[in-house]
Amino acid sequence: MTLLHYLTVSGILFVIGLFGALTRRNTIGILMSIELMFNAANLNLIAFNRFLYPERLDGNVITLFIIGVAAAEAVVGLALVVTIYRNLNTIYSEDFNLLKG
Amino acid sequence: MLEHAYLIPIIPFVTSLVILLGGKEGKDSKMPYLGIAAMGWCFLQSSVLFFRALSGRMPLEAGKEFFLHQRFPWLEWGENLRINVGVLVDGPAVTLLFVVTLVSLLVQIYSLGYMHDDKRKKRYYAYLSFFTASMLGLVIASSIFILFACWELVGVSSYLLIGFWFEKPGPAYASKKAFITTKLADCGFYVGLLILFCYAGTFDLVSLKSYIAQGLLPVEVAKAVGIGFLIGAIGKSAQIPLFIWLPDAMEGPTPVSALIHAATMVVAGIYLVARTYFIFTAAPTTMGAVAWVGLFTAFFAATMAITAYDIKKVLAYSTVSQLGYMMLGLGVYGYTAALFHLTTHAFFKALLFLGAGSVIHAVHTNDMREMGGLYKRMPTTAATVGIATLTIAGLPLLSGWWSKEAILHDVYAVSPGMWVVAVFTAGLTAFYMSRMYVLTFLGAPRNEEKHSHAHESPLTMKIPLWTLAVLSLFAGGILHYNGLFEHLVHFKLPEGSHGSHHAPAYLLPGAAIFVFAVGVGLAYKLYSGSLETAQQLRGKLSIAAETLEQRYYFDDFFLGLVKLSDKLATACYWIDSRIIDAIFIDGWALVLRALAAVNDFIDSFIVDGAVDGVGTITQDAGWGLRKLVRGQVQEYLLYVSLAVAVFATFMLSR
Amino acid sequence: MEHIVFYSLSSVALISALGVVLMRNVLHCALMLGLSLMAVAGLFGSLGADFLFAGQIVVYVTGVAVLVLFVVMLAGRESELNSPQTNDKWPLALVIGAITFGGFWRFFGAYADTYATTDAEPTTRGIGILLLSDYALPFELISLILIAALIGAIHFSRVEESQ
Amino acid sequence: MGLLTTVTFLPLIGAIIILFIPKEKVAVIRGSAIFTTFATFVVSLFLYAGFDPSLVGDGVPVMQFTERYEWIATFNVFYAMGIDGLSLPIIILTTLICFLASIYSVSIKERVKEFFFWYLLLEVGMVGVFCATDLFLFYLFWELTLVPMYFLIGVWGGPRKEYAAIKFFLFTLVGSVFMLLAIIAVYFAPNSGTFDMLKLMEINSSWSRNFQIVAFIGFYLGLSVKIPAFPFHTWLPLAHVEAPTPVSVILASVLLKMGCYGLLRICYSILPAGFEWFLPYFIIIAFINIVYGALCAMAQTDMKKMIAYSSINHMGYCLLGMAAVSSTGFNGAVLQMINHGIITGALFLLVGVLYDRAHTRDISAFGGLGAKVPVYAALMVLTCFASLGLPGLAGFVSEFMCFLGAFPVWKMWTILSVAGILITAAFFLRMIQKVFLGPLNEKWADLPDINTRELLAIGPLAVLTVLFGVWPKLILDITNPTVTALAEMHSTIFKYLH
Repeated sequence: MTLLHYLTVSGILFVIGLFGALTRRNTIGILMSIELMFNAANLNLIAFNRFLYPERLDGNVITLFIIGVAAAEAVVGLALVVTIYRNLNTIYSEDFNLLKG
Repeated sequence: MLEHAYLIPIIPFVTSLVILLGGKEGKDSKMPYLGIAAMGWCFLQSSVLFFRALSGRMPLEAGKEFFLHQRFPWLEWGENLRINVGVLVDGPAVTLLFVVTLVSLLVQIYSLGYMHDDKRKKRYYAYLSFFTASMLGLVIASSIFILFACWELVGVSSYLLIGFWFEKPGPAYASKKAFITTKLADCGFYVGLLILFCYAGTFDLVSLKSYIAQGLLPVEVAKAVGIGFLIGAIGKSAQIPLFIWLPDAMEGPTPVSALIHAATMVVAGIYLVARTYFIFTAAPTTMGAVAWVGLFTAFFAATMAITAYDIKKVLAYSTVSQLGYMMLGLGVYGYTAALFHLTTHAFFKALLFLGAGSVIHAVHTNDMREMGGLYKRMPTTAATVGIATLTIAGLPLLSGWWSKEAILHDVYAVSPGMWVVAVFTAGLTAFYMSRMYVLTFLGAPRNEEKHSHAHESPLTMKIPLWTLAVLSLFAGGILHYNGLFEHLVHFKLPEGSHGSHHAPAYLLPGAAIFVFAVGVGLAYKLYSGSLETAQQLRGKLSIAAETLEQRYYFDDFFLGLVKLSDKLATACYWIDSRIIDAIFIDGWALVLRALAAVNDFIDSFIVDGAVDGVGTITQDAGWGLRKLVRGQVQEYLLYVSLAVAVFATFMLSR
Repeated sequence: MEHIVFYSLSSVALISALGVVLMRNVLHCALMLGLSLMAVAGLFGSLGADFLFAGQIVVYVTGVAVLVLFVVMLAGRESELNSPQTNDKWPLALVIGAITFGGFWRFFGAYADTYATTDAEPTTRGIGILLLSDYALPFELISLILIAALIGAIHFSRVEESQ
Repeated sequence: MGLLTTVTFLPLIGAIIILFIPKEKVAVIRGSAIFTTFATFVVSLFLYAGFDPSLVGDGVPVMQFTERYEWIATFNVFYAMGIDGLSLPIIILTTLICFLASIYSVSIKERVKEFFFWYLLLEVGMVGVFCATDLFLFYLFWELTLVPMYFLIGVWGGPRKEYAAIKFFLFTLVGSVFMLLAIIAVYFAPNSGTFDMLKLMEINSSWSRNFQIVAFIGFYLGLSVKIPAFPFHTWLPLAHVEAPTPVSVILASVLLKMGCYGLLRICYSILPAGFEWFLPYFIIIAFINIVYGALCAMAQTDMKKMIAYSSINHMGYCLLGMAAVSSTGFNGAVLQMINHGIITGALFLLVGVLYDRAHTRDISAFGGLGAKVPVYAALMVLTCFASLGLPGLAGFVSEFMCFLGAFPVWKMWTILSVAGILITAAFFLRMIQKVFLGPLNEKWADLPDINTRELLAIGPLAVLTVLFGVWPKLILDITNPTVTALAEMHSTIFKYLH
């Protein structure tokens, strides 16, 4: 298995996540897609770590951090979703247009 | 005793603080006794010094003209600049110490009776101690700077004492007037100090003296310094034209007036000139100025005393006049004579004021027209004041006679013309003093009610009176005997300054006795009966009398000056708030507005078209773009990712 | 063996990821997300990152995915199953995805011949050492962020008494 | 951490702590603010204890308690602090005044928390200005004083507080802009590239005279607003009148000193040729400040405004002393700064006491209070006399030294300026007469005398007034070596004066 294989998988995963984030109407869906993108990035980091600098572990550590941040992000994001749902009674992103010019 | 001379000013100073801060205020305060005790000690020490110096048992420092010169640096700065604080004890200083402590002690004892019912007794005694302390400091200071400091303190304590009964508007106003007037003069002193230090680099009297003796100080500078100091002295010693505060200062308690007039405040000016005599003698012009100031003051003050009916004002003018004599004496190289007169004058003037206080205490008025015939009611006062009156009027062989003769002698030596005026003034003195005495004590009572209430003062007031009376009678003679005082003062005339006129031996005493006799006689004739003759005379000379009563309009002049400065102040403030402030606030606005106008012109004719075009386009674009902004977060994300994707790919793949 | 593991895991990950973005029912999406994440965890394992393998499962699969499930149940609605879950921008999104992947591909190509030269070793000890030495500060910061996120989440989702 | 950093930032810690105290707990807030200022004062006394006045070099001042850390390396900015005999007394004055004014600040009843927060922040800026030896840092602290002052006047002030605050802010800000330009100019000057004041003092000889003049004008515009020197003084009376009492005190006692200090530390030391060029105008400004300020004070009916104008007059003495460019004049100027800080601080506190009771400051509204409130009257009279330069009280020696220094150089102007002393005496005595003497105005028949808290704030100042008047060596011994070296520093340029 070459590095290219892993990178390809991570690239596709990222693009899928991106697509989801751009197209899902459901806010929860957007959040989930973002999680996918995080995972793609993680996979990327670990693959590079494994193939290019196997004697070091920095990639792993940073991945760990990303997992932490992603978890935090998920928590906050979902909390926001709950709040929005409670206040606006919708979770569809096109219904939030407070920023409308 | 001698080496601890510094204690003399310090003890009363500390005492005043103790009195002020400790104990309870009130009529029954025991603090006055503390003040008297402290002053008693100072008097004891001073008189020991004085008598030892007088009897020649206190040695001068080797090769010097003083007994003691102690100093230590109070302020040091720069490379090598310093101001010392210290004591310089020489003949004049010892004399003044004796006089000041004596008068102060007597005044304090006297005040026990006089201020018996005052509710702020404690404060009064604190002020008295402070006043005396400042004066004593002034007397023995070795540096002119410290002398000036004490000089100012004397001023402020006189401010406090004159305004002691501050609830009344009169004293409040008078104290302010006294302070401001003397402060005006102090500016001259101040400038003198600046000039002096600029050239000589020291304030130490001894150093200065040797500096000037070596001829290092240019005459022009000495002149400037001398004039500055003279202005200071004019203010403090109430010379013309700055005497105006002194009559008003009578608003203070009478014992305070005695202290101010006899020993402390007003003699400070004379003492300053005496202390810095070497500067004056270095510039003969200033000597002339001193003499003329003295002569004018002596004469005009004496004329003003003629018309006054307020007993204290008469005494005030007489003080001014006598101070003029001293100044005159100093101006004609009669250093010894002036100091001699200062000493004797202190005794009889203190006595006069304390006597007047006794009278006022008894009849509760200052107006002599309501007195008369008081000798029956107050024999002690009448007798002692009588002695003082004769002394100041110049009855031969009393204290005043000796000192006045000494001055007149020196005046004649320099200028017989001045002497004529001075002798005439002596006659005036005899006249107005006798007039005062006659109006007060002799004749028939003019106000029966007040007369019947009058009573002799208590013992605490009588003791000072008698003491001073004795001194007035004999002190002059004793000091004159064998040149005792001359020896003490130890003054050497600068070379070439001796007067060239020699009077026939009989002329001087003869003239003096003549004017004395005429003055006293005239006064008795005019005022012993009813006042009608005097009133008629006044009616005939109404313009002159009016001028005298208005003090030659000096007051109006200075009030005008005050008004002028008030106007100036108002004008300044107007400028400040209306112009300067306006320039920096509204002015900026104006400038900006002008700039805006120019801008507007350019805009409307040149740039406007282009700007309008741009504006329209922008507006339209804005409206168009606005439609894109729909508040859809996801859309934004879309645009962002599109941009990032395109750009990143493009940039990285180059 | 290696190939089988890689391809199967990759396909699971990618297919379930597609499921996440395409399925209508959010509940199913969430389940798919869990599956995808688990597959990615497997990929981690195949790369020798044993600690992260465990971490991924613990945090993501059992943490985040479950959290998402909860939220879906809290905020989901039956009626939504009928309406399309994708907005009308999808073609543009597709283009963006294509461009992005194209960009990726240009760089990935450089690593076509990169093989792993050494055997994978256990990483837990090394990560632990790194975390407490070189990365001590970020580590602490992360914990701070987590706390903040936690508090923030509680604050946001709290029901106001007054309402 | 160095002692100077401690002194500077201790109030900041206090300020932050106050932020965490709930605003209802007014007593706790006050207590911690007073404690903070007190602690700062105590720490500044350690500076005094550890200071060696005799440590002076040849030329550039020798700083003590120095701290130097790289801050913004790209621009050669350092966090550099240090003090010499010039700054030490002013720092102690600052911390003392802040402490005493904070005691008095108990009278502030509204928005106490914010008040003390701004108050402590202001102290940070003020102390920092006197500690900084890096121009950048100096400017930073300088600006740091501006904002708290703006709020302190604008929120807790009198009826026209907004106007006063804006005026103060604009004046100082415009001045500061010029100062910033000058700082930048100095940074880009030949051989420069540094903000280090001490280094700039050494290299200025290579700068052209014209450059120094331009840079001087920039600095002068910034500093003269704070002094305040004519004609940039008009913000002062208004700001003083509108500011609450403790803020007035700080404004007069410390903020004005920043200008004078800057003149000596920057304008004179770094740009001697510019200073030399300006001297003939400088002496005229000093004269105007003295006489004109005093005359304006005489025209006032509001006590606070009168004292504000008297401040202008007193700062004129400082300018006079500085114009001498001699050890005498500089010593006098520094001494005058300290003494003015003490005396005017006390005066403002005293006026505040009266205002708190009577709610008016109109001089003619009173009368005969001397019998009613003897302690208060005594303190007021004492302070007024100190302010008008009575020997034995603080103001006299410093005034005299300023005159003494200026006279050999500027004879005419100095003699004319002596009139200022007379006018000062006149308006103070008039005020005393109208307020305390004469028959008691029945309206104030039940006016209470000064209370313990006020006495606690004013008493130390009164004591210091007497102490420094009787024994000015206390300050002079610290300042003299530094100031003498300072006067000698550019002796080649100013040689013609002496």
